[in-house]
Amino acid sequence: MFAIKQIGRFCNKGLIRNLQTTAAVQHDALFVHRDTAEDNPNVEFEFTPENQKRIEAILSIYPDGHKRAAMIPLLDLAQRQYGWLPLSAMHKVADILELPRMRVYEVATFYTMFIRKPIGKNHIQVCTTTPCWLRGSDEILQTIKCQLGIEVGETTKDKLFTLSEVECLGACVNAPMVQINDDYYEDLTADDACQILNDIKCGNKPRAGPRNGRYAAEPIGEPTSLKCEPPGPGFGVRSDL
Amino acid sequence: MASRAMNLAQRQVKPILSLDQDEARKRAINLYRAWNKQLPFIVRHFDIPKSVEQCRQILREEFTKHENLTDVRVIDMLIIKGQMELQESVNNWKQKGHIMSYFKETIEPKPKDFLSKFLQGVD
Amino acid sequence: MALIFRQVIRNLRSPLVRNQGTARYISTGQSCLSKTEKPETRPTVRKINLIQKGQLTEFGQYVAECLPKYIQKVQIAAGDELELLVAPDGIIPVLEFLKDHHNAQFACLTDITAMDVPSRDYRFELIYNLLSLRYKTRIRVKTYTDELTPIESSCSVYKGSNWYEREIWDMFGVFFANHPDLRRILTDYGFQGHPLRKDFPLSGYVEVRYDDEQKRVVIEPLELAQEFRKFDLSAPWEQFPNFRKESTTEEVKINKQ
Amino acid sequence: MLRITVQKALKGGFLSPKHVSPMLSKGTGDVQKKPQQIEVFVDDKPVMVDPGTTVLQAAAMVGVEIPRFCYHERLAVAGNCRMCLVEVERSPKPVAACAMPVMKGWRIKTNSEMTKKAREGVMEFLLVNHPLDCPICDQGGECDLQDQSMAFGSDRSRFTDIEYSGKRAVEDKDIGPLIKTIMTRCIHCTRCIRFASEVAGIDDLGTTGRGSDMQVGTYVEKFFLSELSGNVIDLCPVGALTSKPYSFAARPWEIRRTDSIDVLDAIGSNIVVCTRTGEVLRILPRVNELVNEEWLSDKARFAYDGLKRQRLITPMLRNGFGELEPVDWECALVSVGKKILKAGKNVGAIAGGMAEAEALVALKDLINKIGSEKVCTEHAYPTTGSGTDIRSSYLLNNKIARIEEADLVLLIGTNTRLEAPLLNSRIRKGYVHNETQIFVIGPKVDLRYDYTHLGTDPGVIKDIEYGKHQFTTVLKRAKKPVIIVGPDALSRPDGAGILLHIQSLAKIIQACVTEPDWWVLNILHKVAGQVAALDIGYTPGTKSIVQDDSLKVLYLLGADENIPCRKDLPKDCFVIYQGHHGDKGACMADAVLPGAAYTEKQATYVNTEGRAQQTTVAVTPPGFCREDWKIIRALSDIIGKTLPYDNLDQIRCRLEEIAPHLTRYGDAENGNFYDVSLDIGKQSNVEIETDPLCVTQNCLEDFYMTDVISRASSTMAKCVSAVRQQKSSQY
Repeated sequence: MFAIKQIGRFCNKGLIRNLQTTAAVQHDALFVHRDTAEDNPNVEFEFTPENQKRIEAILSIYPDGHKRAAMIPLLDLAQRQYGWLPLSAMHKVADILELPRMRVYEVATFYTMFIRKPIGKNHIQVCTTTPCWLRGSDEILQTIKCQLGIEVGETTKDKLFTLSEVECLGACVNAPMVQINDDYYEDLTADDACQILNDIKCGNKPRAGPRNGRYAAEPIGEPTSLKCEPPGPGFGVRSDL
Repeated sequence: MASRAMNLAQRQVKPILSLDQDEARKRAINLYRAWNKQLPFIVRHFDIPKSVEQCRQILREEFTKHENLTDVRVIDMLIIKGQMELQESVNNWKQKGHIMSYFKETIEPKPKDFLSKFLQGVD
Repeated sequence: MALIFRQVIRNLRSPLVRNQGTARYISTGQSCLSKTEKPETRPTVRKINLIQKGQLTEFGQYVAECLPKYIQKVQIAAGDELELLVAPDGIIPVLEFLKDHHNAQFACLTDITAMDVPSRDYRFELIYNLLSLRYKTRIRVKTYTDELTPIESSCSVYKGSNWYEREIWDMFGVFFANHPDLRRILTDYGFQGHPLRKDFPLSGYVEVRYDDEQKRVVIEPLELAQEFRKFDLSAPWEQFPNFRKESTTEEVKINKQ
Repeated sequence: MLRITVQKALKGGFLSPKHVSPMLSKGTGDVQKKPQQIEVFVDDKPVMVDPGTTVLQAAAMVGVEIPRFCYHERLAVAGNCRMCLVEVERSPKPVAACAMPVMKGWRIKTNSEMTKKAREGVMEFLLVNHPLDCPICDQGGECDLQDQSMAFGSDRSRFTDIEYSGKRAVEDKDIGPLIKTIMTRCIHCTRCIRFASEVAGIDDLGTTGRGSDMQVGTYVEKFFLSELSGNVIDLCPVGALTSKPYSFAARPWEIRRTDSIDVLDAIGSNIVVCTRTGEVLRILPRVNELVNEEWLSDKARFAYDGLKRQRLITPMLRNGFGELEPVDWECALVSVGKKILKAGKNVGAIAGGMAEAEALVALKDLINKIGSEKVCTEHAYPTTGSGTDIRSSYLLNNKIARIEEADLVLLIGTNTRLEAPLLNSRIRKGYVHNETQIFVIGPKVDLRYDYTHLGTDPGVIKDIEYGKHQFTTVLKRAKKPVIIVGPDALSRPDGAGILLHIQSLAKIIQACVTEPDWWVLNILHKVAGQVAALDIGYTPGTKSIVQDDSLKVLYLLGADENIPCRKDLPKDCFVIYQGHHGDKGACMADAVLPGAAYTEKQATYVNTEGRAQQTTVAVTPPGFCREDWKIIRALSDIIGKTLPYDNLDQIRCRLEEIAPHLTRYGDAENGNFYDVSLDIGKQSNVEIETDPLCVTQNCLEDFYMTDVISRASSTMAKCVSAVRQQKSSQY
């Protein structure tokens, strides 16, 4: 697959037919496991004592016989603990849930939010879907690229940032936006983006949310509708009923 | 003769050549005679390593193979084919191998008893 | 529909058609035409010439009326091909009629062939394909026989049938009475049997080889060195569901007086 | 898949299985009161079906085969290929026939415009990413995708994207020496995944990724190793999974198919031998619901290349230098005959595990005519007591197909997974769909399902019998219990004791069973010839041969496994080996008579449940090999004691004389006289020893090479090394 991808890259230059249509820029395009120094079954992975308590709590939510439903929470827990999701973490989850390992692989590869290769401390996901794009996500992306000196799908040398381009994150009303780890930064301008990155570099955690003074998704300025008290029952109903 | 056959068609089955057993018999004997007369020439022309006497025996075998036939039309059919063969022999259309195939010299008899069948590997 | 009808009328009016024998019966054939289904539009399906079909139907009826003794059945096969099914005794009169009648003029015998259906009483079906250059039409005449019933040779009508009949004699063993030169044509001298009969094995009975010891060709009973290839092409899914229906042959009604 | 694990896990939970049963798929549980049938119309043909029948099944009842890729009768419904879309009247969209249960009065249209268009659309989407490499694809000619695109696809392509981005490409996986993968051809029907998870019980296959990047595979680099793995080749509707040994060997229309029987284990799986120009190219399973359903074990499927290697193709005699020298048949038979005549009555014979009934009868008749009674099989079985006289004491009485109905299975001294993979798949089927509880006495082996281990000590059997073990009550409570006893438990020196105790235990349990025709006692054999040999009257075990000091001639009929070595035989004993492979037996023989292997003869075999079946001639025997009974018949001629049969019909008549069930092909003759055999057994006094029960085949690598054919097979050797390689792998 690596070879094919490389061929693909070569060919793009010479306008020769591309073999692989997979979006090569996605951070997890490879759906088979390859042993690497960072990711192989011998990598030690053990849940921390706090997390083990969390696991117990998670498992207790699900009735007997449906414990496998805890797979996604557990994988997420592993990913939060380790930063990304190594193979040995998947094995650990499989052992905890007493499932065949393949069933865990299936889930872990299906969801793009499970990241199966080493990643920077801060995962920047720039939304470039139409609403964000119309509101200038290209510029945001460009700014971040310049600021960090990386391309999409790459990680900075200090392992602080990983940049990826994603589809709609559901914050169109606050477009353009980026997601950094769990936080949404919305209503961005290029300057905002720079500022956020600098803050993070300095070790601060910038405030999440809209950057143009809005509280949430309300109209800029003042509300244009729903300004009065909500009417009670019977509103707008014929009086004779 | 054809017209006669046409007239008789309504009665029963359509005859090929002969109308009754006697006529068929006559035709068979005629054919036998014709072959018999031709045998010395066949031996000479085809240069086969057989005597006329041996040929005569084969000829007799070929005819007696069908001696039990009673259906006139079957006899007629065989006579037609016999005549055809005779014509092929007389005109030298046939080759030596065709004449020699009557003698079936190269055909080895199949083993009959179990042991020889087993040893030869035939079922 | 109306379009076809109009075309038929136009054809009728044109002087070219008016003189044609087979076309003469179209005027009464309109009823038959109007009953037929809508015209074929699919590109991969052969289009049936409805006009010609009508003409042939009419002609078939006409022949059947002329020779009621011999014609047993008239049918249209494959949409627009006329077939006359004839009693074995009537083959010569029918062929003579078709060749010499002014409205037929099937002067060209394109082929005679036979078909072996062992389950029938008369296992062989003889098929005469005729062509009328004058009227640009073809016709097929069929009759039947068995292994031992001679059939009258058509050499007296068509000179060209000589070799065709020899071939049928050789391949099927059908005897043609009054044939000028009935002998084998394809098989080897001394060959036994008739290879196109269904009961003749695909491999034959004998094999022929050159024998080095005897220095001649020898003929021996068959011992197959190579096995047959058996084709097993079954799939649970029907490949051609459009051909599920019965044959496309349709009978033409004959007015028997 | 999910459903199954759920119900399994629920077992110990607060819900009893009864509560769960409404959730389960239909094959489960007791037969409840039959609900009323409903009428539906398939292409305007009315048909009455049970509620819950799917549209596809209802259509099949009136003879309409709806096209499908993912649906398979023996696997869970996935419903992901969408090929089975059909129109249902007054439904706005076409429905997936494989997953949709019919409702009353539905009018299903399998040939309407909407259905045709739906099929064409699905076909088009499948072909967008399917490579058009049929000319180099091994599935070509027997490919569902080919057939269905021919029958239901569009006649022209709209695919013009080839210049722009091309088709999807997926890297191939290495999943072992048997299955070749070309994953680009995969259409994601997930049949292989479902098979692996449900039938084989190996959850190694799965789908990784999503959308157009989804692929079927193992994610990590791992072999798909199972004793049933070859079946995914048959299941794969396209050429994604093909047979590695058969790759690029032949096209399906070139090969000749011969229906036959597998003899590499005692199950007697029904097979089709595919041959071309006198060579076996592959072996496929044949559907027989009573025996192998449509599965086949890997050994039966892939060991055929052993039929070409290590063959004995000409008679041989040991010359003055101690070497085996090829001779012709006449010479071999005459010198063997001389030895036999000289030996007088001191002749013994050992029949191997793959000997067929015809040869067994001929050999026994010959040896008896000479005046000797020493005919035995190489695999031991208790003879004391009722032993082999009564059929019920050496048969799988309950029949293979009914094992899946059992609610409790007790395995004693057996590794069913390797000794009889298809029996094990039945037990697993019961385990998955029927809540079967499984208990094991014997070594702890991996059976691919959970079981309760009751220990390895054979004394446990006694404890259970006398009610001293708590398991007794569980066993007595079961509605349909079966006890399956393995061959290794009974071939022990104290096998008779074990058998006796199991018989009396079975009698106790049998008394609690109310189900008619349900037999608790079941014996499993591991070789195909054993049951027929016991039916014919052979003595199991070679003890009588080894103990005989006056033995002058020893006749080995394909016996290679447990034969006495040269040291144990008298010095001047002349050993004749008749068989098809040069193995242990041929090595020690003074005369070798080449016989035919199971693909080369028409022969009768009786499987472990007592079902007589016959192989047929697929290829002619190589070299000077002859059918086995004919060799013996010819030898009888040479020594002047001619056996009275010359052809197959006559020897089959003789078979019928001895045991009529031997020629009732396809039928399994029931065993009987259970109590009598127990009573006879009680007269003898053999006790159970305390050695732990063990089996010869413990792990998967022991499965592949167990007999002369599989030992000669290089494919099987590759499998063994693959298993070893897998063992050292981290995954």
